[in-house]
Amino acid sequence: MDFDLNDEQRLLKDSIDRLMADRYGFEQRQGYIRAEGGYDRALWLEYAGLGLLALPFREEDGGIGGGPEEVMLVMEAFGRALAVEPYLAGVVMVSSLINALADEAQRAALVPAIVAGETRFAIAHAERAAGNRSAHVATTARATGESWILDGAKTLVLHGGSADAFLLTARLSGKAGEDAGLGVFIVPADVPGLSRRDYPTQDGMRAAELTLDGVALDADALLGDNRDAFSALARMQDEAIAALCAEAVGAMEKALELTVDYLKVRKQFGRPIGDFQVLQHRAAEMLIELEQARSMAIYATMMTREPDSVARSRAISAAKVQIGKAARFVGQQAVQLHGGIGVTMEAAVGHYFKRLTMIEKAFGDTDHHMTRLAEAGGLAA
Amino acid sequence: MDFDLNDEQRLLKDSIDRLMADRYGFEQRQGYIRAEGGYDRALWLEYAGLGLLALPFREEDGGIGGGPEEVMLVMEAFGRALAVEPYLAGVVMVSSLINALADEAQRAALVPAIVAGETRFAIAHAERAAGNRSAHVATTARATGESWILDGAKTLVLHGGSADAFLLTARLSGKAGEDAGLGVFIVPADVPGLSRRDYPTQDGMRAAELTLDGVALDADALLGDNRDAFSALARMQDEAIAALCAEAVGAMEKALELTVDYLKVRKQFGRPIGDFQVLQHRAAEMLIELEQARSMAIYATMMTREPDSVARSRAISAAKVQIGKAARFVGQQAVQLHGGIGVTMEAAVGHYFKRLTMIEKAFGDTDHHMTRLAEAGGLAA
Amino acid sequence: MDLHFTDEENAFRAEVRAFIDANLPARTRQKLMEGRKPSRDDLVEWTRTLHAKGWSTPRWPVEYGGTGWSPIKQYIFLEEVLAAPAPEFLSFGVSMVGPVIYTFGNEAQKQRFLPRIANLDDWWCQGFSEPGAGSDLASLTTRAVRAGEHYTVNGQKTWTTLGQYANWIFCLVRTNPEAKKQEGISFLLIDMKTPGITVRPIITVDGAHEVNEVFFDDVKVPVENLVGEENKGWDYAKFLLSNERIGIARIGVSKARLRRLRELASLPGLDGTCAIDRPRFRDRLIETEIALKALEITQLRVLSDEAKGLNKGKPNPASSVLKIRGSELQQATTELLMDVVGAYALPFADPHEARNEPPVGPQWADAVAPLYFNMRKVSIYGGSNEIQKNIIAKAILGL
Amino acid sequence: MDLHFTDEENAFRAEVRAFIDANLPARTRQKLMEGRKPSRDDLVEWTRTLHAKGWSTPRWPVEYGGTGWSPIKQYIFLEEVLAAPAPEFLSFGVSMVGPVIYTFGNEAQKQRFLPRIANLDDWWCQGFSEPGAGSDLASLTTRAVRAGEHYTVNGQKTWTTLGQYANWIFCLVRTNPEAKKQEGISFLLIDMKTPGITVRPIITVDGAHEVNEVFFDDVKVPVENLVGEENKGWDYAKFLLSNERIGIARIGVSKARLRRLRELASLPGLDGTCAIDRPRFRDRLIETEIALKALEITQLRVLSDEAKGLNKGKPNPASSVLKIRGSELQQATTELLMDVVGAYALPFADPHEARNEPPVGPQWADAVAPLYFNMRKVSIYGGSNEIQKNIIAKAILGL
Repeated sequence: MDFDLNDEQRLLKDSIDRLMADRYGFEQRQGYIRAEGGYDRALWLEYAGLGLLALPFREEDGGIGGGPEEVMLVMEAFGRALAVEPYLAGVVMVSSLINALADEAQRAALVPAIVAGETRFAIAHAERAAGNRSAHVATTARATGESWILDGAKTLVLHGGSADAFLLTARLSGKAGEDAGLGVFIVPADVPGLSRRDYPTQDGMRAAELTLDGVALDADALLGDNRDAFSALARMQDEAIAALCAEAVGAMEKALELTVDYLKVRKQFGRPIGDFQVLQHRAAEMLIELEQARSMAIYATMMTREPDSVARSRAISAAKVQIGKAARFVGQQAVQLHGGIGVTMEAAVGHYFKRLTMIEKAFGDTDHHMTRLAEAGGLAA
Repeated sequence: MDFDLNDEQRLLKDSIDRLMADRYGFEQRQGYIRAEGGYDRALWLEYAGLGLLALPFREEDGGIGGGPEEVMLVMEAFGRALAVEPYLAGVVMVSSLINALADEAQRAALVPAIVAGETRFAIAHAERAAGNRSAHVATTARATGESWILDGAKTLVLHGGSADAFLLTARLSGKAGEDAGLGVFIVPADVPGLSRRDYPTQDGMRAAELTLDGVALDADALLGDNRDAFSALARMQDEAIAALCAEAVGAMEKALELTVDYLKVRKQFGRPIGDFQVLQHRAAEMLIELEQARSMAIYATMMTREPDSVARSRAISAAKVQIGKAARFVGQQAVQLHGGIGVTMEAAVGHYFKRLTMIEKAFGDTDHHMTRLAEAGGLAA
Repeated sequence: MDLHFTDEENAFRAEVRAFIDANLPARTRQKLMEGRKPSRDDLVEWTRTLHAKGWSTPRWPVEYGGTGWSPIKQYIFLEEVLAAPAPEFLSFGVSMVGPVIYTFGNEAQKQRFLPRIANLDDWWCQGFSEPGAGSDLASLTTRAVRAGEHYTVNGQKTWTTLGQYANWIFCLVRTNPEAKKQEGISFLLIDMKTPGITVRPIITVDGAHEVNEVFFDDVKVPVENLVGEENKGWDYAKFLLSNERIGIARIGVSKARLRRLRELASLPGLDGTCAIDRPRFRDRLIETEIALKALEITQLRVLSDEAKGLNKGKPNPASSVLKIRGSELQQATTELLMDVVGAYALPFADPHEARNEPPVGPQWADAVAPLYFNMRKVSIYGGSNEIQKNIIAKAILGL
Repeated sequence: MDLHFTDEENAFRAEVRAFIDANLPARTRQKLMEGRKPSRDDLVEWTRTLHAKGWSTPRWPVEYGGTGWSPIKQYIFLEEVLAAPAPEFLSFGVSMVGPVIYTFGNEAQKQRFLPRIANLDDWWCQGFSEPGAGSDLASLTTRAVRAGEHYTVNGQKTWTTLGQYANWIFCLVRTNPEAKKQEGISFLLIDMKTPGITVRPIITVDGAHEVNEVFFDDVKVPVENLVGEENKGWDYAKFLLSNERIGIARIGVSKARLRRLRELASLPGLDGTCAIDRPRFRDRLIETEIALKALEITQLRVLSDEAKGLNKGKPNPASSVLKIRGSELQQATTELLMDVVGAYALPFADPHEARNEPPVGPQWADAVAPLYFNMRKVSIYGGSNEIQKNIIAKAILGL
C-alpha cells in the first residue's frame, strides 16, 4: 500500500501545475470561454506539447501509456483551474474506447492526430430518452452493402460543437435498453446527414445536440468491428467518473482556498470575518468534506483497474455519491462564506460552485448512484 | 384562526405548571421511579383531585369533556417535568377507546373509578409479530356460551405491570393483519390465565409483557359489543401520537432551557462557554427545531378533530416525523453542549435525551411515518 | 385555540382568487410558473390592476390607501398572489420606503410620494448596503454634507436590486462622521435622474442582471428630501427592516414551488420515468413539505400574536427563525427542482438574449439551474443566516 | 501509488486472523458481538494470551517489547482485533502511559512498569480531567507539593475510565502555581492503594459504571514516581494525546459494527420483515458505509505519511479530521442499530444485575439503546468535536 507519487508522476504534476498557474488566471479563463468553440486552441496545442493529450493512449499507438493515477493528477489540476478544454470527453473517454475497442489500423489512423491536437473527438452516447440507462441507445446503424447507415439523435454531447469527429454509439441489433448489440462508430463532424446544435453550458463549457439522418459511413467506421461494446462503454463511464471525481477534488480544494483567503481579508464589525468561530468551523467542515472526497477520488482511481466489473462499479458509485455530497456542501458554503460577492459573476468562487453543481449531475446524479449501489448490495465494510 | 388559550385552558395550564414545579424536582422524580409500580400513587391521586384524570372523558360519564387542546397542555407540562405516571396510556388512550366504543353501562362502571384514580387501566394492543402494523392482532377471543375465552400475548404494554385492568385487543374473526374483526376487551389484571412480566424501560418508566392462556371473561367484557374496532384503534393511535408530540415539545423546551443555563454558568478558557459563537448557534438551531416541533404538535392536536381519517393520519404522520427529527437533534445537542456531565445519570439532561429518544421510537418511528405519508401521497403544500 | 380559517376568511380567499384569475395576464402567470422573472412592464401592469381594485398597498393604514385587512387576511392575500403565481409587489416602495414615509415623513412627502408608490408611477430602489458594509450595515461611509438647502452626497451603494429600472432611491447616508456609528446616519430620498449618479450592473452567477452598484459623485439632494430628523436615520432603517415580518419566510413562494415540483415530478421525464417514483427523491420532497407546513404554522403563530398587538412595533426575534428556515426551504425547493431536471440543468440560455430556438431540454428546464444558483442569495441578504442566529442567541436565549 | 495490500501484508492479516480464531474465547467474542463490554477478567485473559505471543504491545519500540511492525501492519492487526471482535488493549497502559514511560521515564521506571503493562499485571487509569477543567485541560488545579522525598497530592480527577479496576493512575498535577498555566504541571505515577485516595463511581446514562471520580486527600507520592522533569508534564501530556493517531478514528470498531448491522438488518425481525428492505434504512446504511470507506482511506493516507516519517513526532492536525468523522460514524452506526431494533430499544436491563430472564426483545436488543446512549461520549471526550474544529481552523487553515 502506497499513496506516494513516483518521480514521473511528480514531474507531470509539477509541469501541469506550472502551466495552469501561468495560463489560467480568472480573466484568462473568461477569454478562453469567449473564444471560438469555447476554448483556446493554442492552449490545447500546448497540452499536446506537454504530452497531456497522449497520456492515456498506449505507447505502441503513439501515446504515453499513463494510467488512471496520471489522469487523476491532470484532472485535479484542471479542477483547480476550472479548465474549460474538452480533456475529459476528448481524451479520457475517447482513449478509453479506442484502447478497448479499436483495431490496429484504426488506432494508427486516429491516435497520432488526437495526441497532436489536430483532430478533436467527442463522445456521442447519451440520448434524450435514455436518462441514466447507459444501454438505452435507440440510434440505429444498418449495414447496407459496403456502408453503414445511421439514424437517430444524441444529446448533451460534451464539446460536441467544436469536435472534428465523434465516437458515436449506435444499435446494430436488439431493442433500446438491451445490453447486447451496441457498436461505436467513428463519425466525422462534416459527414452529410449529421446536424448539430451547439450551446453553452452553465459551467462555462459547451455541449451539442446531434441529429443523424441517413448518415452513411464506410464499413470500417465501426470501432474494432465490435458489435457488443456495452462493457467497454460501462468501463468508459466508470473511468470518466473517476476522472470527474479528481476534477471535483481540485475544484473543491481551490474553492476552499479562495474562501479561507476571503475570510482572512474581509473585515466586518472591525475584524476579519475569519475571527468568527462559526465561520472557522464551517471552513473546517469544508476541509473535512474535501479530505473525504479526496480519499474517495483516490479510491475510485485505483478501482478503475479492478477486473471484477461489479466491484469496480460499486466503488465508482460510492465515490460519485461522496463527491456529489461534498461538492454540494463545499460549493454552497464557499458561496455563503463569501457573502454577496459570492453570487456575482465577478468573483471566481461562484464559477467553482457552478462547476461543482454540474459535476454532481454528470454521469448519473447522487440518487442514481445510490440506487446502483443499493442494487449491488452496498459497499461491504 | 386563533392560537390563544381561553380562560379555562390558561387556568388548567397554570395549575398543572404549579403542581409540577412543586412535585417534580430531579430528586423527587428519582424517588417516584423507585416507588412500587414505578410511580407515586399519592401524586396520581393529586392528578385525580385536579381533574386531570377526568379531563378527556365525557361530562355525562363523570369526565370533564376536555378536548385535544387540553390534553396537549397537560402532556407538554408532563414533558417538561419528565413525568413518569401512566397518563398517556392510562388516561389519553383509555379515554379514547372508552369514548369511542363503550356502552352506557360500561362507561358508568369504568369512568368514575378511573377519574378518581382508583382503577388504573393500561392499553394492551401491540404484539410481538405486529411491528408497526396496527391490525396485526393474533390474540383471539372465542365466544363460548356466556363467556369469552382469550388466548395470545401482548408486548410492550406501557405501565402494564401496575395496571389494575387492561383494555385489550383481540381478534373475533379473520386473520392477523385484517382490519375487520377486532374487539377491545375489559380484562382485570388478576383474572386467571393472565400472566405478566413487568420491567423498567430506558426512559425511567415501566412496561410489561402479557400472556393470555384461556382467560375467561364475562359476555359484557367486550367494549360496546363492538366487533370492528379498527377505526377506533386507529383514532386512538393518532390521538396518542398527538399527545406524545406535545410531551416531546415540553421535554425539548426543558432540555434547551437546561442547556442554555449550563452555557451561561459553565466556564472554560476563562469565560462562560456560552460566549463561544459555535455554541450560541447550536443553541439557536435547537430553538428553531423546538419552534418547528411546537408548530407541528399544535397542528397534530388540531387535526385529531379532522373527520377525514386519511387527512388526519397524514397530518399525524407529518407531525411525528418532524417531532422525531427535532427530538433527535435537540436531545443529542443538549447532551453534547453539556459535555461530560451530559452523559451521566446525575444530570437531568441525559434523562431528557433518553425520553426524547424513546418518543421517536414510540407508535411507529420516523421511517414508518415517512412511509405512511408517502403512501398517502405526501402532505399537500 | 383554533387552527381553522373562519368562514369569512375562506370567503375572502375565494374573492382574492377569483379576482386574480380574472385579471392576471396569462403570459405573466406562465412566466412565473416556469420560475422566470416578471419584466418591468409585467409588474407595472399588474400593480396598476391591483391599485384600481384598491389592493396595491394592503398593509398600509387605511388613510393612506391600505385595506384594513387583519394580519390573517394579509397572509391569505399574499398566499393567493404567490399561489397564482402573480408578481409580488415591488417591495422597495410598498413595504419599505412607503411605511417609512407614512410613519416618519412630513405631510408634503406623504402627499408627494405615497400615491405614486401605490400606482407604481415611481420605481423605488434601496441604497443601504455598501461594499465595505455588508452584515455590518452601520459602518456605512456614503457621506452627505449639508450646505444651505442641499445635501451633497458622495459615496457608493451596492446590491441595489432592480436599480436599473428605478427613478428614486432611498439611502442611508452619513451626516455626522463624528458621532458613534449608528448615530450619525440620515435617511434621504434621492431622484435617480440627479446629475452625478451612475448605475453599474452586477451580473449574478445565474447570468442575470438583477442588482447594481450605484455611485454618487457630488449629487445634490434638496433638504426637503430628508425623512424625519437628521442623524436619526438608523432608527428608521431598523423600523424598515423589522417591518418585513409578514413576508420574510416567503412561505407562499415555497408552497407554490412545492406544488409545481410535485406536478413536474409526477410527469414522465424525457426517459419516461417520473421523479416521484424514486423513493429517495419522494422522501426529500415529503420532508420539505413537512418542514414547510411547520414553518407555515410558526408564521401563523407570529401573525396571531401580531393580530393581538403582542410585540407591537418591536422587532420580533421570531422573525429570525422565519428568515432562517424560510431561506433554507427556498433553497431546498430549488435543489429538488435540480433533482427533477437532472442532466438537463446543464444547458445555459442567456436570459438577456432573445430566444430563437426551443430549449434543449424540457420547456421549463433552462430556468432551473439559474433559479438554484440565484437562491443562494437568500441565506446571505437581509442579514445572513449567521447574523440571524446571533440574534436568536442574544435576543431570545440571552447568550 | 497503490491502494492494494501487498502479498506480505495479506499473509500477515491471515496469520493474525488465524491466531485470534484459535485463541479468543468464544464467550468473549459473543459478548462483544452483541455490543456488550468485556469484563475485567476477559481483558486480562486476552491480554496475557497476546503477551505470550509477543503481541500485547505491538507499537512499542522492539527493545521494550514491541513487534517492529510497519504502521500498515499495525493497522491490519488492529482491524483484525476489532473485526473478530476481540477486546482492545487497555489503552491507558499500552497506548498512553507506556509510551510516556519509555520516551521520558528513567531506566528504573522502564524496568519497573513496562513489563507489567505488557502483561496487564498493572491496570492503569488516567488522571487528567478535572471537574473545572474539561476541554480546557491546562487549567487543572490538583496540587502536588514536594517535601523531601515525597509529593503531597490534593485535589480531584474525574472521568477516570475503569478506575474501579486500576491499581495505578498517571496524573497531571500542578507543581508550580505561580507559572503560566501550561508551565507548572508535572506528570506523576500514583499507586492507587496509597492512603488518601477515594474512588467514587459515576453512572453514565446507559446505566453503566464505566467512569469514576478520584479524590486525593494528602496523598504521599515518592519523588521517584515523577516522570521526566518537574513542571514539564504538559509536554508529556501533549505527546501522549498526539500519540493516539492510529486508533483515534476507531474505524475497525465501526467496520465491525456495520458488518453486524447488515447481518441484523437482513434477518427477519419479530414482525417478519427485514430492515434492509426498507429503502430509507438501506440508504442510510449505504451512506454510512461510504463515509466509512472514505475515512478508512483518509486513515491509510495518514498512516502512509507516518510510515514515510512525514510529520514525525508532531501532532498531525489530520488526526482532528479522523477524530471528528470517526466519532460521527461511531454514533451513526449506533443510530442505525436503534433503527433496526425499533420499539424493542425500550426495555431496560440493568447491566449490574444478574440476568434471570430471557431478554424482552431479540437476544441482542437490550444492548442497543445503552450503546447508543453511551456513544454520545465519543464526540465529547478526548477533545470535543468543537475543539477539534478549532484545531483544524487554526492549525490547518490558519484562521
